[in-house]
Amino acid sequence: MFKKVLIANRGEIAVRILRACREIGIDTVAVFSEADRQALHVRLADEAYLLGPAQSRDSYLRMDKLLDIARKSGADAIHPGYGFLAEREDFAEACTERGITFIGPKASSIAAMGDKMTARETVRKAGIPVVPGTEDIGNLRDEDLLGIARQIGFPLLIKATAGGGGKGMREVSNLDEMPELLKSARREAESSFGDGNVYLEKLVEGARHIEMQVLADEQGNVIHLNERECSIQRRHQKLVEESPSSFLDEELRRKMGEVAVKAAQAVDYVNAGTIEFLVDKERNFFFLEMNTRLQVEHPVTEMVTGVDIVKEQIRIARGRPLSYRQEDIKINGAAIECRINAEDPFNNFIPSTGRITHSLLPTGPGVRIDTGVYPGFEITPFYDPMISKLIVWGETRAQAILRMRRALEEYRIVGVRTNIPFHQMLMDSHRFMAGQYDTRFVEERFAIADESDPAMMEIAAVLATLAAHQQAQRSAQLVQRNERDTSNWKWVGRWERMHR
Amino acid sequence: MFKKVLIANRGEIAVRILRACREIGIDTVAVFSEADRQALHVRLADEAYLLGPAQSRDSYLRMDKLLDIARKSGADAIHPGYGFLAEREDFAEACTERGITFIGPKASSIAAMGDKMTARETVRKAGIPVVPGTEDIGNLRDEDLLGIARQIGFPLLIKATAGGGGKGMREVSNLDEMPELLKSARREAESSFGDGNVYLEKLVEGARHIEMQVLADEQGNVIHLNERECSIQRRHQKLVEESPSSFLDEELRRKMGEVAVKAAQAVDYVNAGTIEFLVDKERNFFFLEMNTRLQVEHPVTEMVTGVDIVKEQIRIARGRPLSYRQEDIKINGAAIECRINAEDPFNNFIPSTGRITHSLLPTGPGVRIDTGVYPGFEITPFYDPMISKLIVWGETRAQAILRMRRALEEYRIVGVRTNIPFHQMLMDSHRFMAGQYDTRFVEERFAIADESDPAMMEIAAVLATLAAHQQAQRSAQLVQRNERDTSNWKWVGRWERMHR
Amino acid sequence: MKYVTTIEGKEFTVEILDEKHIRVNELVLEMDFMAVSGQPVYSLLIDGKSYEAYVYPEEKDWQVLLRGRQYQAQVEDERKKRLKTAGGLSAEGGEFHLKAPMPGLVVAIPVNEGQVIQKGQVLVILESMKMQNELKAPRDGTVHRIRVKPGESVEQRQPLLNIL
Amino acid sequence: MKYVTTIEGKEFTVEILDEKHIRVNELVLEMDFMAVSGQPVYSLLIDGKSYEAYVYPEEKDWQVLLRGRQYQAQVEDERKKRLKTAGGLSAEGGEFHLKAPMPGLVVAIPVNEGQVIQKGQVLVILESMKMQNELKAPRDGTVHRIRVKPGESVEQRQPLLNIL
Repeated sequence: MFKKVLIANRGEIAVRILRACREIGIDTVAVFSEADRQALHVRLADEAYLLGPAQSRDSYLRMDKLLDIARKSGADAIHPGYGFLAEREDFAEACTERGITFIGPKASSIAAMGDKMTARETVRKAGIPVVPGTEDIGNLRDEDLLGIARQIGFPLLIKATAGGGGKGMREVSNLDEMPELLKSARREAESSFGDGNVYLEKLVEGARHIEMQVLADEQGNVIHLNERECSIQRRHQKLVEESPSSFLDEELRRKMGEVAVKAAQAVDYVNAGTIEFLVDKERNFFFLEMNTRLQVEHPVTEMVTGVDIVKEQIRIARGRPLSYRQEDIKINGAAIECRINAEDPFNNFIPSTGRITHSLLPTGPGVRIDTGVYPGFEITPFYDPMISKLIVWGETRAQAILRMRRALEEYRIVGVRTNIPFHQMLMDSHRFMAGQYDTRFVEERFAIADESDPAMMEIAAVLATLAAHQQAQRSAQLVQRNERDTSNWKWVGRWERMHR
Repeated sequence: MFKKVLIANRGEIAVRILRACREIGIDTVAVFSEADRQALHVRLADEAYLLGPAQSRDSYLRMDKLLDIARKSGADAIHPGYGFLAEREDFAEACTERGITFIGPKASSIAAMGDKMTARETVRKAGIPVVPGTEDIGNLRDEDLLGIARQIGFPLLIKATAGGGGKGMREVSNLDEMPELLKSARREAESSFGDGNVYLEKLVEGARHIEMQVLADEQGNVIHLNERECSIQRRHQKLVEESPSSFLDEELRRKMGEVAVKAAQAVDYVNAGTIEFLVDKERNFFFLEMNTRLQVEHPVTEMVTGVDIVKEQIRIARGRPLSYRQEDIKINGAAIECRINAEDPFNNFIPSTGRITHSLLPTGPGVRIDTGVYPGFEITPFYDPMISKLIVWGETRAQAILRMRRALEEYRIVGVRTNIPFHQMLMDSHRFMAGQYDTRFVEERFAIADESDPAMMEIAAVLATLAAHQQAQRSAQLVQRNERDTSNWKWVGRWERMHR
Repeated sequence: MKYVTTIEGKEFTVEILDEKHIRVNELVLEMDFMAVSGQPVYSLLIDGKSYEAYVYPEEKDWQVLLRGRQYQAQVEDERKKRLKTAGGLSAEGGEFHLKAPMPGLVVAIPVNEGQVIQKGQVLVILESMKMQNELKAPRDGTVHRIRVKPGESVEQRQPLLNIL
Repeated sequence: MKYVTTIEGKEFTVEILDEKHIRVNELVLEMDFMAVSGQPVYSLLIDGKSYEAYVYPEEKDWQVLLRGRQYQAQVEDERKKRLKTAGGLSAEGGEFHLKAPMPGLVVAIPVNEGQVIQKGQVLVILESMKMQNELKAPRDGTVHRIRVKPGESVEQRQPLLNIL
C-alpha cells in the first residue's frame, strides 16, 4: 500500500489532490515549473521538485523527469490530475513498469477510451447509442473526412481523436469552410496533445451535455454517482456545471446510470471516470466519450452525494473495495460550479494575465472554493486561465442559484480581469433559472447585457471622479514634497509610513 | 412581511446574517462604529450608517441610534446577532413598539431566560433538572451569597445573572477567596452587561457542556436540531464545538432533545434558541441556561443537518411555519468548529491587536469559514478577539478531525498572533481524538507542548538565519544606494518597483 | 473642484465640495469614499447606500467594475473641458493601435495592409493559454500598418497593427 | 557568511555558501528560499522538503512560526559572537521591561516595588477586548519600578514595570 504520492500536476487540482492525501495521512510530492515556484501546491506540499522551464512540454509533460523525481523522492504512487499526462496510456504504463501505482485506470482502459474513435466503436458494440459520425478507426486524411462529412450531413463537429476539453474541436456548417477548419483543428490538436488526428460527429441541435460520474474498484464493483449537467459552454469549454440536472427525471437518470456503468465495464474500467452523453430534446441520449480521469467539475457531485471522489480514487488505487454500494448514493440538495477564469467578458473573453494584487474570497454557508492561486500570485500565459472553481450547495436548485449570486457578488479579484460578471449575468438570466438551456445557449442566446442602469451609471461616474480626484491630489502633493528637497532617508521613512 | 433588515451587530455574525438576507432577497442595513468603517459587513451591505465612536457603549449598544437608523433607512426588521443587544428585552420591546420586527424571541421570553436566576426557577417548575445553586431571585448581596455558598459547598461558580459567554464568571474553591472573586466578577459583569448582579452554582466536576439547538415558530411548533458538544473551553470561553457529541447515544440525545423542547415551551419561546446543559460522568444532565439568540457555534449544526438556521430565523420572524418537522432532522456526518482568535497561545493567550497584513484561507472540500476580516483589516482592542470561525465537515468524526488538521495547517494569518497553534495541538491530542474530555480539559490536562522536534528546530534555525541574512544584505544595499545620492524621484521609482 | 465625467456618452457633472460632500447634477450628497486595504478597491457610502467597486486608470480613461458591470469613464476638469470644446477640439477618431492583450504566438493575420475592415472583424489570431484568441476590430476602418508576422511570439501590450 | 543561531539554548552553525547552498552543522544542503507575495512568509525548499514559515524580527530576536510551533531564534554573526565570547560578555540577564501587549485598562497591579517575584507570577491585570488578561513574570527577579497605576489607560507597548 503506497505511502507517498507524487502529484503530476499544478494549480487547483494539484492542491485538491494534496488535500485528500493529507487528510488520509499520505505524504505528498509536488512538482513545479520555473513559473510555479511560488504556486500554492508547492507551498502546501511536503516535498517539491523543479521540473523545468515554464512551457508544459519542458515541465509538466516530461514523463522522464516525473519518473525520475518519483524515484528520487521515494514516491510510490502518482496522481495525474486532469490534463497534461492524465490520459496518456504510455505514462500509466511507465509508472506500472517501475512499480509505481498510477492512481487511475489501467493503461489498456485509457487506450481504449483515449482514442475517441476506438471508444465509439467499443461502446457501440456493447449496445450503447453513439452520436452518428465517423465509423472508421485510424488516421483519416482530409479527403476521406470530406467524403464522410457529406454522408453525415451538416452541421457537424470536427473533434480531436486524442481530444478533451474542447481543444482541437471545430464546428462546420458547410463543406466549403471545412478544409480550412480541418487545418486549424489539426494544428490545435497537435499543439495540445501532440496528435493532429481528428474525426467527425454529427452536431445534435438543441442538445444538452450531461455526464455520469462512475467509480469502479479492482474487485469488479462499478457504481455511478449520478449526473452532472454541463451544457453551459463557450467554445466547447464548460463554464458552469450542476448536479443534479433539472432536465432528468428519476427514470432517465437510472437508465443513463446503467448505461454509464455498462460503458465502464466494456473497457474493464477501474478508478474514477466520467461518461459524457449528449441528450437531445426528446430525451434520447448518446455516448460522446469517456474521460478516464478526475474531472474539473467533480466537486458538484461531491457536494450532493457527500462522497470525496479523490479519497475514493486513492482507496481504489490501494486495492480496497469501494466504500459505497449503488443504493448508498443519494442526491442531497443541489450544487452549482462556476469556473472563474482570468479573461475579459467585456472583450470577447480574451485571456488576461498579470499579478493578483488583492482578492477577497466569498465564504460562509454552502460555499466551497478550489483554487491554486492567492494574492501576490501571477497568472501567466503558459497554462489554462482558470483562477478558481466556485462551488455552492443549496437545499434546492433555486437556493443554490441565489447563493451563487451572493457568492459572486462578494468575490473580489484585483489585478487580472475575470469572467465573474459573465457568471453574474448568467445567474440572473431567466432561461438559466428555468433550466431552459442547451450547449448553444451561451453562444447563441445569451449576451453580456448592453444597456446600463442609469442610477448605477451615475454611481460609476461618482466613483471614477473621486478616484481621479484623489490621484490628482496625491500627485500634486508628491511634487510639492519633492520641491522641498527632502533627503532620501526621510523620504524612505515617509514612504514606508504611507504604505504601512 | 418585512423587506429590509437592519443588522445590529458587527464582525463575522453581521456578515453571516447579511448573507442569509441576500440569499433570500432582503435588503440589508449595516451599522458601524468609527473603528469599523472598513469592516466587511459595511463593505458587503446594501446600506451602511455610522453609529458613533469605537467603544461599544457609544455605538453597538446605543439602542436610540439603532432605532433612529432603522427609521431613517426604512428597515422594518432588526436582527441582533449575538452579544451586544441580542438578549436585552428592552431592545426587543422597543423594536416591537415602533412596528419593527425583532428577529428573535418575544421580549417576555428574553426576560424569563435572560435573568439566569429566574430561568432556573422557571424550568425547575416545569420539571427540568437544574444544577444545584442559588434558589432565590433578585439582587443578592455579598453577605447572602457567602451564606448560600456554605450550603452549596465548594468548588462553586459565581455567574453573572445577566450573563453569557463566560463574562463575569469566576470559579471559587474556598470561602476565603470568595469576597475578592465576587468583586471582580461583579466588575466584569457590570462592564459587560451593565448589570453587576451575580448568582452561585455548584461546580459539577468532570462534566461536559452540551447544548441543544431549538427552533420554534409562531404556530406553536417546536423542534430541536440535536446537540452541540462545547466542552473545549478556556476561562469559560468556548474554543471548539462539535456536532454530534461523541458522548451521547441515541437514547440520551432523544431525552435531552425532549427536555430542550419542553424548556423552550416553558417560556413560550419563538425563533432560534439554545438550551445549555451540563452532563456529568454518569450521563445525568442539568439545565444550565437558555441563550435566547443565535449562537456563535450554530454552523456545526448547519453542516450536519443541512438547515440554514439564520434563514429559518427570518422565516419564523415573517410569521411562517417551520420548514421542518422533527422527523426531517437527521445527523449527516460530523462537524467541528475552531474559533480562531487573535491571541498568543505561547504567552498566556493574551489578545493580540494589529493589522492583518496577509492571510491565506484554507478552502476545498468540507471547509467553511465565517469571518468579518480580510487582509488589510485591523484587529482593534475594542471588540472581542475572534478573527474567524473555521468549520469542517467529515463523513465521520475522525475524518472531520483529519480535515480540521489539514485546514489549520493551511491557514496563514500574518500581522497578529493567533491561537491556530493551540488548535493544531488540540487536534493532535489523543484525548481529544478519543472524545475523552470535559470542560476542565484544556485548563487542567492540556498544555501547549514544550519539547520541540530537533529536526524542526534545525529548520527553524535555518529559516531565521536566512531571513536575518537577507535583511542584513538589504540594509547594506540601502546604505550603498544612499551614498550614491540618488535623486528623490529615482528613489521613489525604485522603491515602487521593489515593492510591487 | 468640478469635473465632467462621461460614461457611454452620458455626461455627469460631479463637484467635490469637501471631504464628505459632493454635488452630482445639482444635488448635494453626503458621502464617504475610501480605498480598502491599500488597493484600488473603493468603498463608497453615499446617502447611506454602500457600494464597492474596483476603479483603476487605463490609458486615458478610468475603468469602474461595479456590481458585475464594467464602465469606462472619462473624467475631465470642467474648466479644461469647456476650453477644449470652445476650441473645437475633438476627442474622437484618430488612429487605433491594436496591442497584444497577453503574451502569445501570432497564429494568423487574416487581413492585409490597406484592407477596409468592419467593426467586429477578426484582425489577428493569437494563441495563448493553449487557446486561440481572435482579436477583433473595435470599429470600422482601414488596416494601416501590420507590425507582426504569423509565427512570431509577442509580448503583452506589443503593437500588432494600426487601424486608421 | 557564517552564522551561529541559537534556539532554546541549542546552537546551530549555518553558513551561507551561495544563493542555493548552505552548510548546516558541517552538512552542505541544496536549498531555495523566498518570501511569498511580499510578506514575511517564507517558502523554503531544502533537499526537496517544502517548508513554509512566518519569520519576523522582534526586539533583538527572530520569531519563527513553523508547523504550529513558535521558535525564538538568536542569529549572530559567527565572528562577532566569537569575539564577544572571548571578551567574556554575557548576553543573558539584565533588566526586563514589561510592556503592554495591547491597549487597555490597568485593572490591578498585585505586586509592589522591591518585591521579590517568581517566574509565572502575575504582575499586572490588564482589561482589553472585554477580557481581563494577566501579565506574568517571564523569570524570577525583583520588581524595580512600577510606571502605571490601576485605573490608568495604556497604549500598546507602553512600559508598565521593570524587573531586575
